[in-house]
Amino acid sequence: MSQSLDAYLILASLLFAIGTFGFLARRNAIAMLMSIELMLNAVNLAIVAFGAYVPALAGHGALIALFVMAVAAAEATVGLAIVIAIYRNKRTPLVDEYASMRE
Amino acid sequence: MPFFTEAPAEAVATTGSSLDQLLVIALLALPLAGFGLTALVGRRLGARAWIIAVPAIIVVWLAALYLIYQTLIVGAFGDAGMHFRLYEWIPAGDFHVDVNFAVDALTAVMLIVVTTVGMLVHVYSIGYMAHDPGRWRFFAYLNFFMFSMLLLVLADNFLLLFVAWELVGLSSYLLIGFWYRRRSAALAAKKAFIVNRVGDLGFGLGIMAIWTTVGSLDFGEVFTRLPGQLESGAIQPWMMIGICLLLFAGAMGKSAQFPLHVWLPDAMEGPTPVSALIHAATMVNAGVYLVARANPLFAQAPEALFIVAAVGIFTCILAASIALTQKDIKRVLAYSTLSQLGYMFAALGVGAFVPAIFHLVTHGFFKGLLFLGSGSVIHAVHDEQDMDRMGGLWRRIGITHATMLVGSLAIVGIPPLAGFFSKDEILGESFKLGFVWVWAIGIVVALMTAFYMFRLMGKTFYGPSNVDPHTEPRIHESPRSMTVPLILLAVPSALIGLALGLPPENGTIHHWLEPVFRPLDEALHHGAADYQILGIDGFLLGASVAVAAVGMIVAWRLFGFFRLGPRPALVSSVTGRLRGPYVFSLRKWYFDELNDLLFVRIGGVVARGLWWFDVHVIDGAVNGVASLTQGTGRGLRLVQTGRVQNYALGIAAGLLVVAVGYLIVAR
Amino acid sequence: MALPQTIPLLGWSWDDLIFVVLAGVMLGGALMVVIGRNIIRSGLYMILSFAALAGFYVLLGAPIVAAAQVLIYIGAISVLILFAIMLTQSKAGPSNLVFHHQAWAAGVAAVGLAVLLLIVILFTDWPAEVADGVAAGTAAIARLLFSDYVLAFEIVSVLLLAAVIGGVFLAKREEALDPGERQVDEPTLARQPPPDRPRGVAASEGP
Amino acid sequence: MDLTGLPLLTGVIFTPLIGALLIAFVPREREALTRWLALGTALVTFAISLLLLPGFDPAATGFQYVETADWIPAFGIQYKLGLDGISLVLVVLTTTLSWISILASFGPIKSRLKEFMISFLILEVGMIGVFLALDLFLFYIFWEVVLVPMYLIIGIWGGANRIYATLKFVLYTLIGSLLMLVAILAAAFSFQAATGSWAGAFDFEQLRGFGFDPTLQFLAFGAFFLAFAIKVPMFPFHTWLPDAHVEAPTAGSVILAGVLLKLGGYGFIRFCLPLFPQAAHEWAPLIIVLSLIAIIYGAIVAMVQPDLKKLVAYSSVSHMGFVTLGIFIFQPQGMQGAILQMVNHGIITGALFLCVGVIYERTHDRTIAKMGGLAAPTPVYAAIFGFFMLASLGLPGLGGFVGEFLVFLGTFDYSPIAAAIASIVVILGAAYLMWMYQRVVFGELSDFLKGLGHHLTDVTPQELVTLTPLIALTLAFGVAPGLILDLIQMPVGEVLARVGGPLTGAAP
Repeated sequence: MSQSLDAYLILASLLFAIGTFGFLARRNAIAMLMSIELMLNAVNLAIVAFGAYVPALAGHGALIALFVMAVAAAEATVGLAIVIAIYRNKRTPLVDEYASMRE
Repeated sequence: MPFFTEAPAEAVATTGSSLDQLLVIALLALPLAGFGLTALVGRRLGARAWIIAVPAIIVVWLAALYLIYQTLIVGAFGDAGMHFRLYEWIPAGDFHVDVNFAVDALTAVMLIVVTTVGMLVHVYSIGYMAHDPGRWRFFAYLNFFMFSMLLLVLADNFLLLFVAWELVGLSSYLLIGFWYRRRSAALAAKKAFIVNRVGDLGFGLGIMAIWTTVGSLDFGEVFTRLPGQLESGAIQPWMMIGICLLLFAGAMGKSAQFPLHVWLPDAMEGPTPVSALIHAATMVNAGVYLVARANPLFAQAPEALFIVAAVGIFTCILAASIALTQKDIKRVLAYSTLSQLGYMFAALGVGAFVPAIFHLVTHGFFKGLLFLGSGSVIHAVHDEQDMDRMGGLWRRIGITHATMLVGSLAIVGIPPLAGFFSKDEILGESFKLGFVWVWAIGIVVALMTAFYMFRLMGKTFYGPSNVDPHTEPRIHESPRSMTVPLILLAVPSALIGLALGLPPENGTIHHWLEPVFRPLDEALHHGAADYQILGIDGFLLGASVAVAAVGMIVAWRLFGFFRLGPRPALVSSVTGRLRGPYVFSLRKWYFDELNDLLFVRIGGVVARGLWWFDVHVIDGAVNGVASLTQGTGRGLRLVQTGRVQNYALGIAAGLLVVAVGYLIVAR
Repeated sequence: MALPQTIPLLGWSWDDLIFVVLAGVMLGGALMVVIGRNIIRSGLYMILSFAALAGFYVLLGAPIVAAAQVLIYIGAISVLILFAIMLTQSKAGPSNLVFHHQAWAAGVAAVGLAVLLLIVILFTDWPAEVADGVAAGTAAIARLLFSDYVLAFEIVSVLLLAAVIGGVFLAKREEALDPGERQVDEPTLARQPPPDRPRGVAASEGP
Repeated sequence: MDLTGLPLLTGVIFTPLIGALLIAFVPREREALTRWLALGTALVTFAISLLLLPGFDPAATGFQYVETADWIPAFGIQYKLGLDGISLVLVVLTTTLSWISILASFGPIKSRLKEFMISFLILEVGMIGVFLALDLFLFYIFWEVVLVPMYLIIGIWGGANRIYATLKFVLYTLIGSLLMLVAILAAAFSFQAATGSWAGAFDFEQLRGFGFDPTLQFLAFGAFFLAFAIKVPMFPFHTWLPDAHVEAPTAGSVILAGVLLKLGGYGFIRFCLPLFPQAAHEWAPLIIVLSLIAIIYGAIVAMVQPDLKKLVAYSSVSHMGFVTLGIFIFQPQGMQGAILQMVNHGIITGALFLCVGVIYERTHDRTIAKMGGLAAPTPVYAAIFGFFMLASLGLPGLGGFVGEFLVFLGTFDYSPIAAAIASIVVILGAAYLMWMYQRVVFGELSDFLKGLGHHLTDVTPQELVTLTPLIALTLAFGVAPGLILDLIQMPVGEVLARVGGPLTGAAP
């Protein structure tokens, strides 16, 4: 079981689905960002799993995962900075209040 | 060698000598220059604002006298008169109109009246307007009027005539509205112009009809070709009648014939010299002039002439009946003018063109005299126009009284004064040409004329004084610049009938105008019957003098005459017994009320209704399309919540749909 | 003490046990992240979930990734998120409504997505299991990193730099705008109410 | 001096652009320099347009001063300019009114002067370009170039409700011009399909000889018609005009009434009729009826307008009805009258808007009811205003008369009844203009104006400089309309030859 690619992929897709739900359902911008992190991690898990089970990807999977982490770190930095900046203006972290783009 | 050698095509006429041409141009250029200069620098001239305008008109008068002498006495231009072209005005393909002028007998006769009365009115105005701060405007406008009026009689084609036609209307507008601060003056000016435009509309359409049928607007060509086309069957008789009636519509406007007569009484808001010059002696005659000028056309359309006669005689009695009861001295004279113009049109309508022009001339002098005299009266009693507040003035302002008495006797038709000859010719010809009904109404009007003129004289000059006690001591005769023109006008008013009208129906004026009206005489086939002083003509003459005398005597009895006192009690008992007709006449047959209802009220409702239509229906449709678009956009915008998560949900849903779809299809 | 080859009662290998425990911790933590009412706890559960994930990386023979997961995710990102949470929780507090009113739709979408992915995974023939030797060592990864992927590596470094600068810039407290600049006569806008200006000014005072 | 070698047309189009560029580099504070630079540019443009006159041969057929250069050769699109008498007259009108408008905005425009002058000069580029372009694509470009600066002029320097007015103006005009673009493309594709080559597919001189398919003609004419009818504006597409005029600054109104409306009339004569002669005949009865309605309707609605500018705007609807009427009776006098009417309407209505601007400068109000008695404190103004009022109501001897009369004459030739209906406006025009004049100028000084005290001054020398040339032109074209008629004789004949002569009379 622990030796099967399927198991890891199923795990990753469940994690991704949980992240998706969080992103779509949470009102708090930071919670949404956390959900995004979950989804990124799900992807990472899948990538590493592929790296471990597909001979041609040996080593490459791990490497790509590292890159994804770097990008995720950058994303988190900027995303959180934006959330804080908006929060200063709107006095709320709840995204439904951020609707000024509609006018 | 003349300057302008081009005469209009087909005019078998002389171009005149260069001196003649120069004088014709001077007739127009001098008043125009006078207008321009006075308008530009007049304000700095102060009390001497007349210094340019009046000499200019005196020179015009002298030049006109020379031209009249050349035309009528010497006969230098032959029967057809002199014609020359200044330049081509409108070159539009096969439509081209020149600025060209003509001087023939009819023009010369018109020049006599226009320049003489014009010159005297100018001189009179020096005194009359001496204390008005706007006198420079007044003299500028007067000069402009002279320019327009002279252009009107000198023009040698219909369109140029139309230009002058409108320009005299403009001068009239400017002069009626001279005291623009008075609302009534401004309204009267506007009314005059707009009512005139109603006539001009017909005139303009008539010109277009002439051009589309003849292809030219020059008098000479039109008058020779149009009757020819009628004969050859190229145009139908009804078209000829239509053209004549359209031209007559213009004449009705300018000469204030029913139903376009409403502007003339209101025009009395203008200064009195203006009333004398424009609204009695010259401009209002333009309609008569137009019909007379177009006599070759009217000769081919007897039905049109019948309508002219009917309108003329109706206006004649309508105006006379109103004049009987008016209280304002100038309004009485204004209605009297209408009535006399009605005579002229009746004469034209029955085919008596020469008597019509003859009456135009005599009327120009005596009505000009009467108006100037009334101005002198108004001046004397300090701008009072209500005859109920005059009376007993004959001792105080002797010259004015004497000259006005001459004028009144002239208009009433007492021999041997001017009006007798011309009016008698009109009535006599009507009867003899078979228009007995015209004659019958004309005789009644003659009676009314005698009555209202001596009612006016009585209320103004005789009986006890009703003048405001404050102004009573300050009544004074007018200055010399005003009385001299009065005297100078009284002379022709008295004598011009004798000079031009003897022997009756074959006088000098008949000889002068015979070439002009030859086409008419030929068409209507009435060779001059012998004048029978002991037969029918003697009877007609006696009848008109008798009714005039009756009218006068009744008026003397009621309103006084010299030392004969008025009988106010009798007057009020008569008006009391005839309450209905009296009020009907006093309110001018309710024409003003009718016009107000028809044009001001109903017109206003229509205009407002259309504006509402414009804003709410047409613009509403435009804005409706806009708001429909906007509404659709607003509806679609609901999808754009601005919330990231809605969009993300959309992405997820879309992804699912695509993937499921793919799976199904791939399966 | 040597452990038995398989776990008694269950018949699982130890690897399997670790896998199941880790999976439970990871998914449980993740679920708590998305449904937890308290945002700080959500952050802490996220750390737990990430830690479990690091275990998976070890299981998959990628210890370097596991190390990075601990360092970057738990050490950096999670801490950053916790700081952000603390910065943005005003006294007004998080509203009772944690979820959006579209949460039910989100649930449907998430379940649908999971089902879809599961179908795809289960109906695909994945390559067979491979030998242990395939799992790349750190040295091999490092070699790859500085040869084939050197360009990507540099780009990621630039990206990180940019993100750092951007983060600093965005999070920096905005200086009050020069009042003169706002007062420029703008006829086109003069008739419209200024958009949300009062709120904007108040917000710049910050918490 | 031989001017034939110089690209005068390009010069007259783009001189204002050079001026606009120069002004862009002038520092904002140097307002006087900006003003004089703009005026100088407009005067130079005016001078160049006058240079066209001596070399122009009124007796020659076809276009003169033609300049051609390839622009987008793949589709046969050219930079092709040329002019005939009609364009020449309208170009000179444009350059004249442009410098007058710029001078007239010296005082009233106080904010963003630089931008105003730049917009105005670019507007001039577009207007002149429209009159000179002989390539349909180029024509379309210039047509749209006109739109943008006017949008800004109304939208930035306009009155209280300017955004509404300017949006309405732009959207309305855009709808028409986009349809026109479609029609231009349709015509070009059809040409290409028939000849197998793109060469000349947008060239007016090529296209006008090309007999388009009747259905295409009908539809393309409709599209062109809509574009031009909105611009003219014809009833019932006129409602943008009162709004735009009321909100526009004085100079904007002058150019709008003086030149922009003429673009529509010019388009009809230059493009609609020669390109789609058959369709023109099919559409003509409808257009004639609409013109008659516009003439009467505009005058009646003008009668009850409470605002001076609105009144003049509705009078424009009425006057421009003559233009479309004169064009679509396909009759030489009518069309010459229509062109004459365009020029004179440009001058007279432009001047009327200047006059309204003079009052507005002093009172900041245009409500007729508040005015009254201006004749006493401002006699010169009253005289000038009266002069243009009379010119506008078609007093003979002044500019408006001859054009109107020629249109009447042509219409009478076509149908006396139509002429009779149209000529009712002679009365209505006198009524609404004189009523307005009476209320504004005659009577006692109104309380509102009394309240202004010494601010109520007579026309300033600068205002006099803007008005005097227009007085002179009005007089000149009234006394000697041959000045214009001689120039347009030949091109009108050419257009009518292509359309195929007068309509046969519909009714007696």
